[in-house]
Amino acid sequence: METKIGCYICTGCGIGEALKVQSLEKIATKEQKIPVVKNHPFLCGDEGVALIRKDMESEGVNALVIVGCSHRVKSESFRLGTALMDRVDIRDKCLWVLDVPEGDKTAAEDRQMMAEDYVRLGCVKVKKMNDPKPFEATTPFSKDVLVVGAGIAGLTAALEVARTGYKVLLVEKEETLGGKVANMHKVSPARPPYNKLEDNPLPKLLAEVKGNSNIRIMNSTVVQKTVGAPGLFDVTLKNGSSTAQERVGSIIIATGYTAYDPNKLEKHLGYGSSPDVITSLEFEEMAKAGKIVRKSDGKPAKRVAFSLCAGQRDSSHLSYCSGACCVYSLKQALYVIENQPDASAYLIYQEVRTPGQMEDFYRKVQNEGGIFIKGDVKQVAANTTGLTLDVDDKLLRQNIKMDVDLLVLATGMETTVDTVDPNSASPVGTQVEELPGSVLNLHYRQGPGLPSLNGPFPDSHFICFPYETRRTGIYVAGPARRPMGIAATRTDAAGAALKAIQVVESVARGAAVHPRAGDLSYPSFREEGCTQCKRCTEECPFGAINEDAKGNPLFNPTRCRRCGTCMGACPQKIISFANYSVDMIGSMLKEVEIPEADEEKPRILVFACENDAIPALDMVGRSRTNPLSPYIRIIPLRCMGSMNLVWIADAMSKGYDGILLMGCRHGTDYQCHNVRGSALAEIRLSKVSETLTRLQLEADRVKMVEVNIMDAETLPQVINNFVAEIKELDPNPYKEF
Amino acid sequence: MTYDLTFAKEVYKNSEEGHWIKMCMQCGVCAGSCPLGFLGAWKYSPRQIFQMVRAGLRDEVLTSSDMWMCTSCYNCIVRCPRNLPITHIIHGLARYASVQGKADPKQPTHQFAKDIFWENIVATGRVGEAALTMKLYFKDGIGEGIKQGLEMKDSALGMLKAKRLKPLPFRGKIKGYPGFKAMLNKAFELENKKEGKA
Amino acid sequence: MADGQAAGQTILVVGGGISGLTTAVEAAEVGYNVLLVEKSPHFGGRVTQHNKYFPKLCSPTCGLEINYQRIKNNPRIRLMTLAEVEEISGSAGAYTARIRQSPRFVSQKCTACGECAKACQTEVANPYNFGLNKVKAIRHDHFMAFPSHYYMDPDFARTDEAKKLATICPVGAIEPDMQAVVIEEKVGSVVWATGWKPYDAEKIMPYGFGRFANVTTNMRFERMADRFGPTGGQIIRPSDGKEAKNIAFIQCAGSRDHNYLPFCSRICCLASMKQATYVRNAYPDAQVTIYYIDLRALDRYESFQKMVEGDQGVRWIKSKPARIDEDPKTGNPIVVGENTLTGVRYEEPYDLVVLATGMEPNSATSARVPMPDAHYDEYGFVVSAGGLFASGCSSQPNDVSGSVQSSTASALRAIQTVVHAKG
Amino acid sequence: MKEYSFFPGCSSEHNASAANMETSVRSLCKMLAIQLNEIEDWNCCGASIGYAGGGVIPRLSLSARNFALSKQQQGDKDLVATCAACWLSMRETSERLAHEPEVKAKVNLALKEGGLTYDGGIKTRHLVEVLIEDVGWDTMKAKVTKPLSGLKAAGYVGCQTNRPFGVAGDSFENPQYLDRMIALTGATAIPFAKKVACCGGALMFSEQEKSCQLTRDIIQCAVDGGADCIVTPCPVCQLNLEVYQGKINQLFGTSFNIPILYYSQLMVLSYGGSWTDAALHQQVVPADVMKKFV
Repeated sequence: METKIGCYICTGCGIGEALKVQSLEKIATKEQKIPVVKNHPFLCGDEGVALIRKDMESEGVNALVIVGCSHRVKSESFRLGTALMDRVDIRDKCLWVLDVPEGDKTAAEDRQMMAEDYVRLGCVKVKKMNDPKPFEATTPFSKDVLVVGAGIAGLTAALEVARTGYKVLLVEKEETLGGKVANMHKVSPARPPYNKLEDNPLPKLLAEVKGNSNIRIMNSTVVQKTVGAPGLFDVTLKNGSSTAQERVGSIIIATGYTAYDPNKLEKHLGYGSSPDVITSLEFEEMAKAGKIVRKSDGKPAKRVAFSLCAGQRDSSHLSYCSGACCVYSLKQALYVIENQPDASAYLIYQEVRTPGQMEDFYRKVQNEGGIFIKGDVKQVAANTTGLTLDVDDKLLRQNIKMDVDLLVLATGMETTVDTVDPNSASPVGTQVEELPGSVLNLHYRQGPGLPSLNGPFPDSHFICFPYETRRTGIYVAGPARRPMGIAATRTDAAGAALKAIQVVESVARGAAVHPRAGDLSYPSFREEGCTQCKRCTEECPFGAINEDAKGNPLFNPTRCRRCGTCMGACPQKIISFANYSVDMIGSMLKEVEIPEADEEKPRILVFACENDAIPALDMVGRSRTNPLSPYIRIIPLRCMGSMNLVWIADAMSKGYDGILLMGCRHGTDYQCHNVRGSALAEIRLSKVSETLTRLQLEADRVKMVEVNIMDAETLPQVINNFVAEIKELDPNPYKEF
Repeated sequence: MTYDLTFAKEVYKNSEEGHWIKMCMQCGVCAGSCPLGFLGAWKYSPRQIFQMVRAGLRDEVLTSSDMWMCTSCYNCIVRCPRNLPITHIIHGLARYASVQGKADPKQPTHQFAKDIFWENIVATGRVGEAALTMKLYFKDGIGEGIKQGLEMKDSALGMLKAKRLKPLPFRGKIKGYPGFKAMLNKAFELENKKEGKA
Repeated sequence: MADGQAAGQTILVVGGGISGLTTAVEAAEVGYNVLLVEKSPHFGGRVTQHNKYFPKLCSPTCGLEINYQRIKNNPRIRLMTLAEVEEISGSAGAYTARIRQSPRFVSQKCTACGECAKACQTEVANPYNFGLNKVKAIRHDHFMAFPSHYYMDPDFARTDEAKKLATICPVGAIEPDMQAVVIEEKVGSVVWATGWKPYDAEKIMPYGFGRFANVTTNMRFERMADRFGPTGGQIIRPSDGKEAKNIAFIQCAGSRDHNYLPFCSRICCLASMKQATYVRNAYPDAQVTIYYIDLRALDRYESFQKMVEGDQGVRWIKSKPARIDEDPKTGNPIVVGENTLTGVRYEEPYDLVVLATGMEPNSATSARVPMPDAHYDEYGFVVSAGGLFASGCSSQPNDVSGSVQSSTASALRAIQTVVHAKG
Repeated sequence: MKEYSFFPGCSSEHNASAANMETSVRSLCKMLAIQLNEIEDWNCCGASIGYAGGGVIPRLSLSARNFALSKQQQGDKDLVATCAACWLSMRETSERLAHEPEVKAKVNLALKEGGLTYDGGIKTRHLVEVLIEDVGWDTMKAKVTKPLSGLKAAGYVGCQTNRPFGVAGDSFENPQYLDRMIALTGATAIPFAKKVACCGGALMFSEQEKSCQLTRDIIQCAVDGGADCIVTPCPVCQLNLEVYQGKINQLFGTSFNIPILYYSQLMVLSYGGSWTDAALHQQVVPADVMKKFV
């Protein structure tokens, strides 16, 4: 279908007074050849919107250039059922950021020029847009969910998915289901009153899982390898010698944790030297078996000491805290002392960590007579009457001995997920048929495991979007994701279940998931142009691109998050989206009018990340306090990762005097919505100086800065300083050509 | 020494409000609230005493004079985040130390509160302040008494002049004294049972 | 499976903070219709008053912006501000909710051009900044406010000035006689995400908040640290505006205390560590002291604690201070207590004392669930039952990550209720 | 005329340390139409240090006996005390008897030996509570005929009238009622940081120097605040602050000579009462500053 573009210019909010609207219209009609061009004093109002709708119905207008305010406001008014639309912001980022004193002709002229350029950019952008068609696979999508691991996390996740009406394939490497919780006697309280031990939830859960027709259980089975993408995962499952292939839509990893190896602990804690020094899990098994005894001689253990943080919060072991051990040990202390006046439990702690209502549980254990000692176990000696501990009581400020029957070490949790450090260059996928120790053995170009953030945990934005991994359609639940106790794990499993369902539904619609949820566009490339340089396959933050036999990129659109990093990476400029391409941005920047050198009106191109930098610029407009230079021209990018170096060259040869790139913070505490985008842009940019010297231009003409969404106050200074630096240089000689 | 719960259990059972001690979370509010603490009056703060009870440091606790430093200001009670009736616990421990014969009989507050003040009540049914003062002065013998008396003579004279001190320390018993005494005897009989005193 | 949903399959989400936003977005992106109801004029809730998140020290606005974009692109989400749920009748799968929307006095026409605020003469104490500064009576709370439409306080709306402002609005968006509307909605399930409020520090009498000018609270401090906050990001003494360089943070101010909130509020330790970094970044020569009972930087947050512990300018004293006095000459708060690791009693003067006040669930007081059979624990946190699911800080004290975790779970359970209602 | 059963306590006896409180309270009550019927043959309450000799049951029996007598003689009338320690012991006793059946049983076993029994039911109140709750602020204010204009007083609440029970639900850390009482007489209550600080209480006898340090700080704070006098509801505080001023001056080289008065003395004067009605002749530190108000 022919696209017919309509350009609608709002003259409200002072635009009409400040700008020559006719000349804006002239640019649209004469220069940009837009067939329908109109203005309205209140475009976002009912009447203004009706005007546009009427043209769409009667005039066949199906693509829109809306000239007025920022796309971040009034979006509900301009939800007009076409994806071919650009909101050209001449209010927030032009009128509101420029200082035009009454009667200052030059300033007014500069403002007019900026608005006109933005109209040009908008028109070109829409001309270069195609309506994205949802991705359809050649083979059928699956909406089934694979759950790996049938402990409390996996069983809960499976049941939650099944209850929502989806089919589940539940895979457990052991013969019996239940994982660690199967060996638990009682569990700590998850609901009021928070001072009572609760029965092990596993039996009930197991019965429900086994009774649910949506769930298919495969025990003694491991995932041998995982090929494909969300909606299209082909998973090879290995049961003994036999293997089977299954197609699933998404995957929940619920493989739990491994307890830190107590043999690695310092000798003074006595593990291994006496059978009466045991770990929390070993103690739990005793309690489950109903006989809490000294392993040395089988005598009942009535005096039990618990050493918390054993090998945790300790740089030589686990640097982190496992979060759940305090409450877990409190629970075990109750096994010993509840209603047993002649028994004693000592909890030797660094900090008592009983958050929220668990404080009630702490009080409960004290009320039952549990003794809390802030300090460390310094020495453990075994003797005929049991163990004698040397404890330095930091509150008594004395070293005191302690005779007990058992010492229980609360060792920490380590994730079972094979993760790779995101800051290490993306490893090449090994792509072996079988990879013991790898939960999924992903046949991904970037390797079989999941990238971690910092520390061993497989997540990406763990504050705001804790479930997001960097492998689309694969979610991690429970202590495999982050150390947590049973109650938190069950909640976590339900959350992961939602994400697993959400992704298969989105894929079926051809839509992207977080952060560009709903985006129908996806990358495609022109094979003839490809030099097999592999940059796209290496740089994709989400490992979405594999390679075919020839080394050409093999796109997996349902893995793609639409950040455009591949497009930015490609030196051949052959990767593009229906509505976002190297050509589009290239054409836009070429459309800007570059004044002659002698006019002394430099032009600075600003590439701004639309996630943080653009909102920050809107805030500059809203605050109306510190104005920006009228010489800048802002082009929003999906993500700095999509920045292609060719634009730098194009802009320089076009005659821009400088280029400022505004991306998100990168590094460990990155804020890039696509994790690696801004980091990769910086790396690419480090090579730009060659380009510039080739053009015989100063390297200082191009600069990248980190912009936080709340930097509105400092941003003008950053921009204006750069403009000032550029003014120090001679005008770009290429203006002449 | 070795951690031992025997003493803690003894205190929980026998000392007034002693069972509350197990609920202390060692935050230190009581210590910071105690007026005499800042004057170096005691070695161990209430919090420390509680931790010592739980550790089983029986002699250190019972022979400590710290419990006798309580002015009964009740700051600790109203501020304790765990609702421990700290003032009463400390009073209870002091009393328990006295009953167990561990408290130094010459500890000034111990001596005054028990041998002078309380005995004064028991003797007549009411406190005769003059008698109280005399006894207080002469508790360490005639010489010390006269010295003390002289030191305080101005105030004493002031009180006499203001008619707020009896010229003669002797006062009669309350009318119903026999019944009063009988009541106390019975009360002690019941009390001693609880405190496990021989 | 989400197609052709009847109104009865709508999920009602009560509270538009980080928890409610998360539930709404996650459910809608599966394909379900959501009605998101917020009682204040803007979405974002408590986190919008925060300067930074721990442990990444990044701005809450960043994550909120993503969620706002997801909402703007998703026609399945219906938004209501200034709206409160008055009554919920019926049963799981077939509830009827009566919702009262108070007048905003500024209509959807508002383009946030700001002309009205420019003209407005009346200023009021700014509740968004806990009254630490004044704002125009017609306003939006901050530059990132969503929706960006302005609003007026009811008592101002009645004034003649409000009527005059109505005449100057270029698009005629100001409507001083706007009335409240009450609507009834059929919904399948309800997610309760009404969040928390800072515990009233004046109730903690020994610490003298309200009596002593230089004793403040962690939330007020958070506003103070915000570059767009009442002090423009300057960390200063309320009494005299002098730079506050010697600052004490008192943990468990109100939490873990039978006299106030018996539970642990979970976030305060990390919040104070975070705020310690504000101080140390603002003044390299600043001295921070943190008084605590137990440091509760759970699981992976441990590394954040280690990071702050690495700063020589931060002092840690294991002690719950007994009280705060004020030096009448300097206005310095004097913190009094016992260092439990040394047994030494201290009386230490500071420029400023920040009380790490805890979180009180709104569901304990102002935001009770208007359902006959709603369950609460003894502290007023909501207990999920039937078709009602408690999210984030309505269910337990939570940090942002934990709130998102529980809110995503609630989204699923709300969907399940709807699915089963459909049969 | 409102009638109450009355427990004066040992310090309020004739020729005892709080005789001046007793006299002024009697005058005040007459002026406010309050009749206090003293319990016949009452015994000591045990005060705050009764624990050492008394333990639980003997100590509580002391107040229980007074309750029993009050019940016999006055029926269900509220039992009023003017002394902080007396009020505290009685209040504690009645609460423990009410909430601890075992204690109540034992106490009654003891009472039986004295031919008495107590089954609870008597409300124990501080006179200040009676003034605030039964008489009321307005009536108290209305009675003022000779306002104590220009008098600057430091309202010293102290401990036991304030903690752990507190008067009329006022706050522990910053109670207001005493300042209000001072204000209603026409005097000015100065801001007083040591309002609820401890004077050492009964430890003045056994730990004199330490207690004197506490009282020194309290008096110093009042003097620094420009107070003409310190006003208190508590006989122990009054005694410790007044009688030991000489000792304090001698210990710390101060030269304090500030009158320590009872709220009742101020009120009586402001109601037009005489010097002796207010028992101002019974001060150890002469209250000359009050002369201009008679």
